[in-house]
Amino acid sequence: MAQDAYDDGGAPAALPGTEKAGRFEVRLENFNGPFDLLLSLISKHELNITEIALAKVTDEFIGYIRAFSAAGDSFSLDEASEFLVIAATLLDLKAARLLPSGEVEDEEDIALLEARDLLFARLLQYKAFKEIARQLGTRLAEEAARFPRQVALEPQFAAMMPELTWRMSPSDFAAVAAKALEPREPAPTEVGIGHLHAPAVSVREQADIIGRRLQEQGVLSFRQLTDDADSLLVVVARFLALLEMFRDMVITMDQAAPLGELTVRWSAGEREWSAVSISEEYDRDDQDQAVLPVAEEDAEGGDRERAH
Amino acid sequence: MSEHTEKPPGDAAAAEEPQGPDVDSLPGGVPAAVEAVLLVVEEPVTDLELATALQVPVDKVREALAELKDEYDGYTGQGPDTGPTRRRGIELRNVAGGWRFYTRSEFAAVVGRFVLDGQSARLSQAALETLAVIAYRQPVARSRVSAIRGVNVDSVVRTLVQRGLISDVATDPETGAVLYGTTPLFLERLGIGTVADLPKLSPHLPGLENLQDFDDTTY
Amino acid sequence: MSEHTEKPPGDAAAAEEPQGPDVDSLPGGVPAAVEAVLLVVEEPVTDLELATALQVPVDKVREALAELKDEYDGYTGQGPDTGPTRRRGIELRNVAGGWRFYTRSEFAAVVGRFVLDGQSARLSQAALETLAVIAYRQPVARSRVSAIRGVNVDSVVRTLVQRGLISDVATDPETGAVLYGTTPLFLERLGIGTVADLPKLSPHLPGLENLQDFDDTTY
Repeated sequence: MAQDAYDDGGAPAALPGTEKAGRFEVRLENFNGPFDLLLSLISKHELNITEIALAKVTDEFIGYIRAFSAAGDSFSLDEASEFLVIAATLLDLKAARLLPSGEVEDEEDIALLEARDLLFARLLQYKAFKEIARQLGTRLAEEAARFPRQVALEPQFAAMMPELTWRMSPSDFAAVAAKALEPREPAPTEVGIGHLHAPAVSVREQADIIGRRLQEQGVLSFRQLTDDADSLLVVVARFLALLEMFRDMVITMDQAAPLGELTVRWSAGEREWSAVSISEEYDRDDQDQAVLPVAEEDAEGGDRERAH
Repeated sequence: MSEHTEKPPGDAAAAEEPQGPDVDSLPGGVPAAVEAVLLVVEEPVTDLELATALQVPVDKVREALAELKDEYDGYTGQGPDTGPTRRRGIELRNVAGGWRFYTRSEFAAVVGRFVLDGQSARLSQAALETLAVIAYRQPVARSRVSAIRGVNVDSVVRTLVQRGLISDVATDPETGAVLYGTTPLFLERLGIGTVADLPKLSPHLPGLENLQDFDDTTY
Repeated sequence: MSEHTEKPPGDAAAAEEPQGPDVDSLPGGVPAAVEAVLLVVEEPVTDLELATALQVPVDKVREALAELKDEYDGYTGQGPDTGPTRRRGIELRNVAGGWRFYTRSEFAAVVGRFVLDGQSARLSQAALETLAVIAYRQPVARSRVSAIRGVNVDSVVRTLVQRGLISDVATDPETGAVLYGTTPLFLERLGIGTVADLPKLSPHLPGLENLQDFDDTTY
């Protein structure tokens, strides 16, 4: 079932990005949101939960985010942070794969596995709505060829309308106008629940913590590196940090079998290394302190969708 | 108007290549095409206008109109394809040089009952607010009123037109949209002489002259 | 029916209205009376509303509507008084819970030229997807739609409200969030009777019919 589900039946979202002249570009006309992007990545790799392609997708996704930062002013941080939400979930996924299988009595394991299921369920759902939306569009277009009758009443009937009782003074009327013309605040449609969310977790800080531990102890498993994490988000941040450290070639990672224990080894010896070097993609001091935005509601500002 | 909308290709296409399929070949032929147009026109439409729109000789339109009129009256149907028809509740009449559908007078009582049902002597809050926006922003397109109020105002605008409080006063030269303004009846109800006598809006509102700024961008 | 009017106290006008002749005895009978009313309606009208205006049992109205629909489609006319009829340019359709006359889609190119305000612009892909989520999940908070689509939907929702396709239908008792649902206009634009007539979502969601389970779990 899972495999079928990812068959992007007739609607492959074109991969929005292309490498061109060494610079990353996003074809905005094809781009309609992070899930879209994720779907396209997944269909490109024919992602299967148990396949290694997941790692590829994750890496590619991180590549996207990097490229976003590299592209500078072309992309708002809003967009990047929305991607980060997805990236974080993807990393949950990847992290879940790295945990020893069969040992799911650990609450964290379960949380991670659920995160994986959640993501795929969400993707499936999104895809379903995408398809339905296409059907609705066709239907609406067909219906637009029919015009309902919509003409003024014949005078004889218009004349039958009860005489209007009008008790309003010009100033009453002006008050109505003032109210109606007042620029409206965007409707406060939701009670703020930001305070309920876990605080933003800094990848840089987490990198600092696990970097020091690895320097001290040499070899640690991912489990050990995250056993003191008090939230899923910290686990995700630490995983991101590991990827960054791997890129910086200060650690090596080893996994004996898919879903087996991930062993992390400090490989930089006494070399000078600081978490500061890894941070740009995730910590944008100048713009936003939120490193891994936790909830969609955090997103602010205008609509980030690329209409059509 | 909105970033989320695209011009329907139909508009442009219709303007550029008015060919369309040959109406004669469509089911129902010219009479059916004439019927369809008659269903949507506000004002009586002439045979010449119909012929132009349908791209058929005016004689054919005249023939179709005569046939339709008889059909609606219940007279005809002796052709090979059609039998006698029932007299309909709709009447096709030639008034002021043009053709238009009317309800048949026998049913005036029934139609009147229907029209009156649910009618009120008072304007709803929605209607009042829409009227206020139109009064202070006239001449104004419905889409703009809708943008200011944040809701669809189509049916309220129809109600206000029906009530004789507003009417279409102009056409937007660029978009072709109907622009609405208030009527003398409105001024009379409010007890003022001209639109210029409307009370000034309180100063905390953006000046009327600046309204363009926000409603073109914010909504 | 219309939300823009308020019931007059006691419906006095309608009550005092003279009875008028029995529609059954008029030429054309109930079908013709139904036709006459349908010519003046501004939104789909229910069989019950028609029965009230005509003062006949609703069964008779339903019969007349079915007969008229067939007639306009060119199917019927085997009765003693009527022969087969021509397919007409007008279509009688049951949409959004009521009946209304529409032009037949074959004549869109011709008719479009006579419709002043034109059909509203097409919706963007983003707007369509948002509309789909709201249609199938209603009543639904914006945040939930946003979670399903993976992007912020504030401005698309505003556009859809402005176009009259959705409206706020309730408030979440717990969070106080506005809940959105589709409008009768949405049904009409889609040409369906009720939300239940929307195409089924399940074929697109293998094994995941019970979406509620997980989309309540926000992350």
